[in-house]
Amino acid sequence: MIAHNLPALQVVLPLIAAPLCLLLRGSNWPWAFATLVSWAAFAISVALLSQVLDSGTISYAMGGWAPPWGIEYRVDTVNAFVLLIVSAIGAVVLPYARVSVGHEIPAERHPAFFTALLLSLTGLLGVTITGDAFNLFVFLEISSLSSYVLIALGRDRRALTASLQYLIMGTIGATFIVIGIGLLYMVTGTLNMADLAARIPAAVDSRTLLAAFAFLTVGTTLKLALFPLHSWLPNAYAYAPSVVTGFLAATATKVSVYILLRFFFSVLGTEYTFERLTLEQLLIPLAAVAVLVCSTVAIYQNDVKRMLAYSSVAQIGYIILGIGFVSTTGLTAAIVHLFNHAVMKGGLFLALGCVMLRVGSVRLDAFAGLGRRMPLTMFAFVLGGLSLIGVPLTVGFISKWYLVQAALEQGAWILAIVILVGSLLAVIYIWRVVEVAYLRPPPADAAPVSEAPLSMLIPTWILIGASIYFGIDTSLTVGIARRAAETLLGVTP
Amino acid sequence: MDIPADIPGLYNYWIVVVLMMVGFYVVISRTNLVKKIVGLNIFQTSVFILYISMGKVKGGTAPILVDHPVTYSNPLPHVLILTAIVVGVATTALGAALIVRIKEAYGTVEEDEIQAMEPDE
Amino acid sequence: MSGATAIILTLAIPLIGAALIALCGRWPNLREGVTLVTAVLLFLTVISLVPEVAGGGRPSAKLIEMLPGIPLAFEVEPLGMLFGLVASGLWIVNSIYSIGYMRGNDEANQTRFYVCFALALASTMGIAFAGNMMTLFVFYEALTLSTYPLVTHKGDEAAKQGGRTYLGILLSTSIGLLLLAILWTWQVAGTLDFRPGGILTGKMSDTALAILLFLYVYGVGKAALMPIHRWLPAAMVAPTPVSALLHAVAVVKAGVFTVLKVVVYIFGIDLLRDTGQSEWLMYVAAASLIIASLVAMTKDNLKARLAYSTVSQLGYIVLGAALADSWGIVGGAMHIAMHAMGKITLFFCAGAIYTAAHLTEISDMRGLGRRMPFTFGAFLIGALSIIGLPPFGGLWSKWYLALGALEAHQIALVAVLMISSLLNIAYLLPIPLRAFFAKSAESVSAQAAPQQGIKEAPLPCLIAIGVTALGCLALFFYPTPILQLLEPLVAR
Amino acid sequence: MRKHLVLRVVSKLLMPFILLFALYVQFHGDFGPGGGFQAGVIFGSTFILYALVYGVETARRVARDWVLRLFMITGVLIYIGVGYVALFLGGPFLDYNTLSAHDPVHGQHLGILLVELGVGITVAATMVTIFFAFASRGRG
Repeated sequence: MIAHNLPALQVVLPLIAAPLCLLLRGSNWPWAFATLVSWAAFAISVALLSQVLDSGTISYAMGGWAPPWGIEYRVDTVNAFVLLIVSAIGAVVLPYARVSVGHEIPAERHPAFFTALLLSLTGLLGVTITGDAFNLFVFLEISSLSSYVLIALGRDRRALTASLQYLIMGTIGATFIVIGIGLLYMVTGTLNMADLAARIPAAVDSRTLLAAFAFLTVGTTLKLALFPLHSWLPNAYAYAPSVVTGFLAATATKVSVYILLRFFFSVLGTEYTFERLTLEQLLIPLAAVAVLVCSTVAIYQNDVKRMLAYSSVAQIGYIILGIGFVSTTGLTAAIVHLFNHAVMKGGLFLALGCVMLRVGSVRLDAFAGLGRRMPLTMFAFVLGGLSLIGVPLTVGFISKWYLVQAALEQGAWILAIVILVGSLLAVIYIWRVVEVAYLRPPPADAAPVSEAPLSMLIPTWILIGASIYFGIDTSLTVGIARRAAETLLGVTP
Repeated sequence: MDIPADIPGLYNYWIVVVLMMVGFYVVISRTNLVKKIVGLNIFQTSVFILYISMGKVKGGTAPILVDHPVTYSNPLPHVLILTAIVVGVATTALGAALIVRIKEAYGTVEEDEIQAMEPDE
Repeated sequence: MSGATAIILTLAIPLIGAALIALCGRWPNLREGVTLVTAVLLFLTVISLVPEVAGGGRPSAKLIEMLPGIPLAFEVEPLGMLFGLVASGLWIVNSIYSIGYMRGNDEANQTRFYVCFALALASTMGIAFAGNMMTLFVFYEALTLSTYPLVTHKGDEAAKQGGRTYLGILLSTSIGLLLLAILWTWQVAGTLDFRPGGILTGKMSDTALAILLFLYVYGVGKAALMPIHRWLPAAMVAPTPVSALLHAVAVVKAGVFTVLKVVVYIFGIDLLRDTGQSEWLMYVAAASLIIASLVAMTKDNLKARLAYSTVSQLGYIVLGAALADSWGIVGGAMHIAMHAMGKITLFFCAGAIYTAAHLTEISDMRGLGRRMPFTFGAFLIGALSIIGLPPFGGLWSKWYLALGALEAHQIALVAVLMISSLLNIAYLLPIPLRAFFAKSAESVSAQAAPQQGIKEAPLPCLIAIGVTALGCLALFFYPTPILQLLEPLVAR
Repeated sequence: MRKHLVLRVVSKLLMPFILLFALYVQFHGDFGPGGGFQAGVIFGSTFILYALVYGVETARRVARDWVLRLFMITGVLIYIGVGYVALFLGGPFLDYNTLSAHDPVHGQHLGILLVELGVGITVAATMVTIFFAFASRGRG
């Protein structure tokens, strides 16, 4: 019974856990419960992925209503992989949350915090798993609303304005998406994605479809913070509680990228999106500018969290660049970078959370002398940073390898150079932190600082360790990413 | 397509577009956060109308189960938009709650004044 | 011990050594004992590979398939064997020297120093025995990163600045150019394995070959070809054993080794010679060699002068590679060993002078030879070897390089080699000569007045200096093993 | 508020009818226009009216925070719980047909009724909570 209902359980397990979490009292129970649920969700996603890899796409009819009338949950290689990323990050971040959240958020808000975190997880998983366009919007809003709440719980009062800014931008983005979905419905009379994909080729000349395409493009790129529409992201990540930054940075934009992949490759189809409308001519320049400009901006930040947030925008540029190549290699690079970036950026933000816990600030000056005082945390940061730079034997290198290869395949030398220049800019901003941490002595009046507790170090190191391990043994990640890319492009492997 | 005939014939879409642009303009141009949220609401409302008017079938009645077959309007967009309205309410409530707390933290709901209070970045 | 095990051991021994050193941080004697034992074990393991390689065998090992078709794999061939021998052998000497130097100067963070040193050696072994370009690249970057803490060892503003230049140039060239070159190669050839005769024959146009060669040569920032040599003088802020590591044992040698490896096994000598696309590199190398010598003459800081001398000497090796004929390659490869031996002697002496007399400027060293006769005697030997005078090893490599130039009908380059040797004389020989024969400068007498007479550096330093100086001499009399080792490279 | 006698009396009179109407909308939703959302909002509006006329503090004594919270959670749990029951009865999630052993149509009715009830309870509690949250701000 359970094996059969896994797609539903993936979403409804955290969904039912969220209100239950509100009922729990005490300082640790909500956390313990949420952690257990996140682990269960992770186990489910692993099972789903292995099912998909073994036996192909799974289709699950909600409430027994057969698609295309009812809501269908549809799991193929692409979203099984994204599900794995999201739930894995959730499962790693939650154990970390106990100490960090206990430190950063007042105790009476803990049940609400974990409820919101579980809802956010539910929303992200739901967006990924659903095969129904409107359902996607609903889950998108569930995850967005809960993440606005999570961000607003940050200690700094700027968290409030950042959250409101995100709320406004996010709502506009989601509304654009829902308009796009509505227009698609108008053209085809269906909301089921597979059904949409089957009916769209008959309507390619319709102006309504063109409008739907435009709204979807703007909506998704806003949600995933592509270059000119990224202004909400740095503040939101910089002022959110550490756990939230780690979780959202690793998952939220990834899921938005998934929406883009799903709509443009599966639903609208590559032929319409790229051959007829040449979306790549829009995506590639924007992505290239994102890589260069945002990496440069990151260099000038004095708040390390904000610096990494800008770096995230640049990394999203890489992903979009990979998508823009519209080739198996390019898509493989993009999908594998979804995973790789989630792992390394998650690890980096968690390391920052450790610094926040012990030092109370993540401004650059606060890092002075930390290399000696918090050796494990800072070493994790260095390794994560190296991965961001793309040093071999880290996941960052694997992503760059495939990206540059995809660029060279198309003879796009300029883009290959852009990608590498982006790495060099990463060297600069990462090394600013490293120099301060290792070569600047701590200020004389600094309070003594000890290493972060194990409950935070272990999750940090799990992510950092993964970013090394999957940089050496890539058969799993690249293998799945390649299959996913082939699925999206409709190439039968 | 004959453009002049479109204007009255597709008047619902014109309303949608006008509402949308009004809402969007308010979000962009106002510095008062409350007005921004109101603008956002108008913006979302335009989408509700888009969906609802889309489901209308000429001469159709309300989609309620009756014994004899009649033409009825497409119920699906209504159901969908019910969800969207709930989402809109939640967004507005959350936005308003945030503004209340911003007011408590900064003593103002004017965006430019808030920005002036935060020195750098 | 089979070849594969030995290869894995050459990586594992320094890594395990590094871990042990870190654990023994509290007991300096034990820590340094571990360093020495590790170094000796490593050297013995490397030696155990020699018979098989000399007999024409190519021991290989494969760790893991990193990317489809690109495993982390190792294969020992003559060039790598030579480089591995030089690096692991000199590590022993360098460790002995380090003990004296670091204790003599009371340096801080000694544990980190020894750990990073061992890590750097592990990376070097990886470079030496890499079986494909990707593996080489991986360890190349590992070497850059593991030496960064060594370069910035002092932790002050100058060290930070030096470290920034060091890392900045090495990482940006390797990521910006070398990685691009590797990807291009992969794109064109579909493999990155090192194969005799190269993997690019018939796959690229001539112009593309020249561009690819440019990417490789300038991507390998460690080869310090002008104008990307800036990091080498900048890294002079490091303690002397580190300078020795950079200049003689590992880093720059890894650079020129990579260039040689690329020329021989990626491009293939025949391809480059037939297409003539490496000709530009000869002139660039020649220019680099002369200009660096001229700059060296203007430097008064001893280590800076030696640094520019290294830049110039690296030009020889790149020139050898660019000649793309058998003698050129042999000369270049030999020069790796010869220059390593000579330059490490010079650096050890510079460090000894700093430890014993705290002097860094050449003009202050007048008359110092009478107080440190042993050190300056060794310096003279090292200098003569670098210059290429008998009876020291440096003669042979220059000899073969000149032969190579002749074989390539590049009379101008022969002239360049000769001029450069003269310049070497001009900037190296005056140092020991003035130290022995000139009158002491005021500054020296002021500092050294209380205790005239002989005052040498600590004993471990002297032992190390003696060993390397003798090594220069030995290499003159016994170059045959090296030649025999390198023969298969050019026999085809 | 002491002065507005008419307002107080009229609203007091109206309240039971509003509640009743809410229940009608709730349970007649299967056959006519209506359903949980609408019913919940109407139900909640009674409390809001009460608070407007008699003051938020008085209203909060009627609908305590913990009660509201409990109802919010219960409603959601009823909704999701129905889905889980279907799951345990061997069907897919939210498959109402499984809820009745002999007649799938009965199952459908039961399922819709329960789900709408859950929705109604949650919406009512949430509306009141939101109103209280804003209205009592800055006063207490």
